[in-house]
Amino acid sequence: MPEKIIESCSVTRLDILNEKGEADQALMPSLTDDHLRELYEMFILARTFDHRALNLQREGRIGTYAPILGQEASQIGTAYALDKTDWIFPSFRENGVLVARGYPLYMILQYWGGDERGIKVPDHLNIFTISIPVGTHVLHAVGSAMAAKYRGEKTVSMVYFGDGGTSEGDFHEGMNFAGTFKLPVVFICQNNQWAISVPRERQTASKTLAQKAVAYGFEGIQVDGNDILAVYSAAKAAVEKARRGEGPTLIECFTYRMTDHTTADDASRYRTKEQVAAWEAKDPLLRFRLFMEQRGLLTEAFQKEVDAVTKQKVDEAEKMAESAAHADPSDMITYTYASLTPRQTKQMRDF
Amino acid sequence: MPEKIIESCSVTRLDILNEKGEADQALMPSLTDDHLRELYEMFILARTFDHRALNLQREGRIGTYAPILGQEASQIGTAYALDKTDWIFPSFRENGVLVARGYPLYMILQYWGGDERGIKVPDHLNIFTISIPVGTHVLHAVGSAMAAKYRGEKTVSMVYFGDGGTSEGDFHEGMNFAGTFKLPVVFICQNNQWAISVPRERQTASKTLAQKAVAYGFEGIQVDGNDILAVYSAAKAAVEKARRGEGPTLIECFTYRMTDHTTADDASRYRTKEQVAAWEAKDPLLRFRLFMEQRGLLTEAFQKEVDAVTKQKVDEAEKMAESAAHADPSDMITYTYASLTPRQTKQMRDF
Amino acid sequence: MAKLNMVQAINLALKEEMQRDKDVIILGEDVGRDGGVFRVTEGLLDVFGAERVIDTPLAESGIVGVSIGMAARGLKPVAEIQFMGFIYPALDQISSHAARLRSRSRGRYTCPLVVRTPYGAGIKAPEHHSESTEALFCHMPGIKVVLPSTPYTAKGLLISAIRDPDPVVFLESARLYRLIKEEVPEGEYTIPLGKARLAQEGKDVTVISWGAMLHRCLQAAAGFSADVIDLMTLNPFDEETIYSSVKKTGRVVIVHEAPKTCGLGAEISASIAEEAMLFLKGPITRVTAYDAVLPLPKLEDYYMPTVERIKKGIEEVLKY
Amino acid sequence: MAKLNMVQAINLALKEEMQRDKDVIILGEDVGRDGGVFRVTEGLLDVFGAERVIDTPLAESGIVGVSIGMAARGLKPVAEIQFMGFIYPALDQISSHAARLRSRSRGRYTCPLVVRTPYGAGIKAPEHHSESTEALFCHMPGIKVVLPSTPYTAKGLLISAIRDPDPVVFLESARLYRLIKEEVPEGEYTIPLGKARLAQEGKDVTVISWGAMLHRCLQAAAGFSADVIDLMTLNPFDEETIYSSVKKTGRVVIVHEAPKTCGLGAEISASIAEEAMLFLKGPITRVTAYDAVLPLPKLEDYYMPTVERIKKGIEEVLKY
Ligand SMILES: Cc1ncc(C[n+]2csc(CCOP(=O)(O)OP(=O)(O)O)c2C)c(N)n1
Ligand SMILES: Cc1ncc(C[n+]2csc(CCOP(=O)(O)OP(=O)(O)O)c2C)c(N)n1
Ligand SMILES: [Mg+2]
Ligand SMILES: [Mg+2]
Repeated sequence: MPEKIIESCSVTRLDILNEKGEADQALMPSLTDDHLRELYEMFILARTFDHRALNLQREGRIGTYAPILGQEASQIGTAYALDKTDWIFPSFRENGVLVARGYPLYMILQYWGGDERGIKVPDHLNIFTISIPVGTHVLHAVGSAMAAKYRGEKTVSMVYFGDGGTSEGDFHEGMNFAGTFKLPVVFICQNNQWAISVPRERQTASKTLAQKAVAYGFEGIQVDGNDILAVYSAAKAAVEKARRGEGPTLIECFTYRMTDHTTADDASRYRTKEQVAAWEAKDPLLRFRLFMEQRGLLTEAFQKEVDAVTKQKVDEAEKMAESAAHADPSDMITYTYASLTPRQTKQMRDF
Repeated sequence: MPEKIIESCSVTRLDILNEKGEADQALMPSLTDDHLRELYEMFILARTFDHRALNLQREGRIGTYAPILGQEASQIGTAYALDKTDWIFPSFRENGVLVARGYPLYMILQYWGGDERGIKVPDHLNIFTISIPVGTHVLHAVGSAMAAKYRGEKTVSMVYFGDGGTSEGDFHEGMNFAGTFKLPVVFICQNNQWAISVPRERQTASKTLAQKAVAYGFEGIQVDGNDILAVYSAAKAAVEKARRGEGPTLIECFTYRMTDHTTADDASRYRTKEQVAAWEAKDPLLRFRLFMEQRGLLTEAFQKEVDAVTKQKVDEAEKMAESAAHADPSDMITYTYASLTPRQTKQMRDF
Repeated sequence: MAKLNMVQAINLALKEEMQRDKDVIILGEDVGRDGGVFRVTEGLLDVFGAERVIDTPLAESGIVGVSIGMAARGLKPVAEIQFMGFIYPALDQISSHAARLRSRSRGRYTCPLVVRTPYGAGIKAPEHHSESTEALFCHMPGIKVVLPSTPYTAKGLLISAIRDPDPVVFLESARLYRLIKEEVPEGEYTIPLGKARLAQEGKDVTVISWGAMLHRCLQAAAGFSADVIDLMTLNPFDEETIYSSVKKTGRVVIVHEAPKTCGLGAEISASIAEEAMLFLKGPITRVTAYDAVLPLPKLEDYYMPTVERIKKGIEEVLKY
Repeated sequence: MAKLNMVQAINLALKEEMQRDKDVIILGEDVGRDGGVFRVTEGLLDVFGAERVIDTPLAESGIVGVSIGMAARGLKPVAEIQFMGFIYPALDQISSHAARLRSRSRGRYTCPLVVRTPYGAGIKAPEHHSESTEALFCHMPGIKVVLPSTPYTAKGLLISAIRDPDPVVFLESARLYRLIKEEVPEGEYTIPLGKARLAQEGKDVTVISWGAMLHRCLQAAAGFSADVIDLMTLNPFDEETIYSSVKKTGRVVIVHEAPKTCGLGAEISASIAEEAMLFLKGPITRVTAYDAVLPLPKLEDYYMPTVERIKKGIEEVLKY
């Protein structure tokens, strides 16, 4: 009866595209040229929209905004692995995901402009409301997966959170429910190395975030989050596994928040220019662009077309958001319950 | 850049004493005969006291009670590894720990009899109040370790919880703080296979509970919780490691709750006689007794003496608990704050 | 018609609703094989299977959080929190999400969720097993709070709560669970949320209470000509019934077992002062627990309002 | 003497207390290098080091839970919760442990802890960044609740809170953080907990408020002869000051930015009705937010009491 090893586990890391845009052919996911072009379009749209939103915030035309610069590959690559019938549970920094799923852009601006109508998710989109309290929505995704399993639906729930989010109790409880009930849910942790000013190493002592899945008896994997092919590939495998009824997966997208936490933040207070510069060299767009060029997909005509379509979409979104009629003040009471309480009815007289 | 392994981990299990009472000499902890006799006395006292408390509950002389039958080795073995200056954070099922630390027995009865004075922990004991909400006190132990570290004290904090407790968010947050700040804390998970009616396999999908430490970047180990030598040995190593400033350890004591969850429970509703019988054969006392006999320590005279002293202690505890004057009703208001609020002062007039 | 206690009445409501609607799902700690620590869900696992009566890991935020996810996807989860003292880890999910989902999404997502939990003192239980913090949930717009005081109303209210399109915190008096039996019909009947019940009619004083305390109020009011109002729904509460009684009696005693300060009694008193002050003959009186932490069993009888204290409260307002 | 805004005044209080007492420790999300998202702890890391100004993992229950452990061991932690909307995961630790440690242990263990958090609307922030749920904490015996409305009082109250032997929830109006400057002396001064302040004196009406709303009350009351009471400590609140003002004026308006139902205004109103009803000339009026979920910025100005609404409230009670 000596000391003996009763369980071993390991964490894998997936890289496909290097910084020169060269893909490891053995690991290449099955994506057609059309798919790749579509991914590229989404990428450009996400980045352009993000840039515009930042500008609108600076001009005081929307409120506090959480940019996604640098995380587009993690967001688009994962979202692209889903079917339309699958469910997405975003946090506050998922505009790339929303863009990839065709969320009306003007509504995103409306939301960040402080208008709930922007997050009245259109009926045809299986996207949950944006969750601001970190970690909490992990449980909603898990509950959604429980509902899917109960109904015998083959839909998968995908939930997005950050490195900081893994510290919250709700992350833990959600992961544990998912493992225990072997649920069709995919956990996407965008490890962008920072939770506002707290660096990844001070958030937790585990070497990777992927290994947190060990605690719940299912697989965790790390991918280069700036490599859209690796991200897509890992997500696709996890989604298919979930759909086959083989349970959850945690995917750690190893990436970087290239700019401030939000427009209310000043990242230069707590991190070095050198770190930012090092990660700028790993910009997921640079790499994807090189790959597309090498593959002969990024013709000048295509780029022009993409730029034009993107600009039009973003311009239109801005216009629509700004021309929306002001919300009715009574709306803030109307939607509390299915119908007004007597007290609310009285209070409504103020409007 | 292929798929590569970036982290591996393993979980060890420690056994020293087999069911025949034979110890693996290579792993034998350094305990003198006097130590072993002391451990044996504690064991008998803990079991006898537990039995008495159950009887008192059945007679309606104390309230709901949570028995420890079967878990004595896990409790005494761990507590015995601590210095008097170390800190203990018990849950509701730690009477073995309290007994081992010399907590006045009559006060334990007083507490379970529904009187707060029983948990006014004597000043010389570094034992925190009993925590009923599962998992919550994990954080208090971690905070205590933060205080110790800040003050440069060499004290260790040890916290006790069950298999069910590992599902709570507070367990997660506490483990994560402990790892992140590399704190002198030892986490004792008594995996007694049941959280009321929920079996260990439905609590979490991880193969062991020990491996949950992987999520936090520190060591987790499983020990045979019915083997007092293995338990002591693992705890001692963890305590020394913590004292050296090398951070926390999670110890999973693999044991069994041999009787009902509490006196309000009926375990026959949800588990089989066969399972209980199989574990009865692994009773930690049987094994320890065989070991003591084989070592020539369990003479008839010694056993008699232990029995007599134990009976006297438990009788006395019962007598003292029952003869205590009724608490002053106003006590329930007095201790809310350091001093009464004006409103409380008025309310005190009722007494 | 069978005479049932509250445990049986609630069990019956759950069973009938689950039979009627396969979207109704139960989840919580020990609700399955064990039938719940108070046996409220006893037998349901055998009838409906482990897919509809789900023993969860030990995690309250988890239980409510996944229930919200299920509810948003159209199921009607009935989550059990083992004791009200353990609901607080789930408070963030209740107030930040369950309460707000409809409003946040302007109606796209809703949360038809019931969170059941036993509340209240008087059962000689360990610490945290006797909480009565209903007022916290009444301060959460988007949440309804229901608290029955009899087996019959418990069944009808629970059915309404399950069918309600919004989240309901449903509080069950552990003390009453097996204390009273009354005739409870099988089959569907509902009691509307938001309506109070006149448990006794009179003309000199209005006594307002709910749950376990309602019965003490009835005992205390026995010798008086009193309206005794069983509030039943605590949020939104039935202002109309209260004001019309107060306008008749001019005197009010409000009774609850939660501490006085910021208890629901405060809101009721303040509302009366706003809407019916000119009808009042004297001060509104609250008979409540003390502003102190609920004590362990040895002292709990001193903590809660007694029949004596309630009687004294009634006598005092009758002086005016 | 320097004119400081509230951020600076609170920063100064923290700094001075940390200098005076090495048991005072700060912990929270982003309180260190970043100096807090509102910069309240700016510079403290440099002065006191990372052992006393601790950036924690992102876990609110964790922050408060470990603070309780530290406090029980004799430290005086000042925990920051980044916004009041994120305090709910810590509510279990606050109510089940911080509030009860002294009582549970009959005085062996205590919890000299301060939990600071910015509260309140009017800063055009995303969802959950504008909460005002002070009433929840006022219903927890064992917890004190403090809420300053000016830089000067903020400093003195925070020092008192840190020195208080019991747990204090210290709420700071995000809206006021940089809005007002006033003279704030360096060096030690304290403002006792449990005492209110007459921010304006008058004779016809008593206006009671706290925090950001206090300033709107002052604006609204400008044309009237009104006592304007700045409550400062919300639990236990200063009944004496309130009753003696009410006995003088006979008219009361209570103003808060939390929803009406079960807000602290209810408790104050009910207490007045109990203790001073016979002095009242007319109904007590509450001017509050609506019973609805706090809206996103576009509508938040409609949600909170405006100067206009407060004025109307005053005019109404003056009719009696
Ligand atoms: C429960 C909770 N606590 C605090 C905050 C304030 N806050 C917003 S984002 C953030 C950091 C999040 O870090 P991470 O999870 O890594 O996500 P990222 O912002 O990097 O995308 C914090 C502390 C919050 N939104 N929710
Ligand atoms: C937060 C919380 N939820 C629920 C309970 C009710 N309860 C008491 S003990 C228990 C099971 C605990 O199981 P485990 O952690 O394995 O400890 P054990 O009882 O086996 O020692 C439950 C659900 C509680 N005390 N605290
Ligand atoms: Mg991050
Ligand atoms: Mg257990």
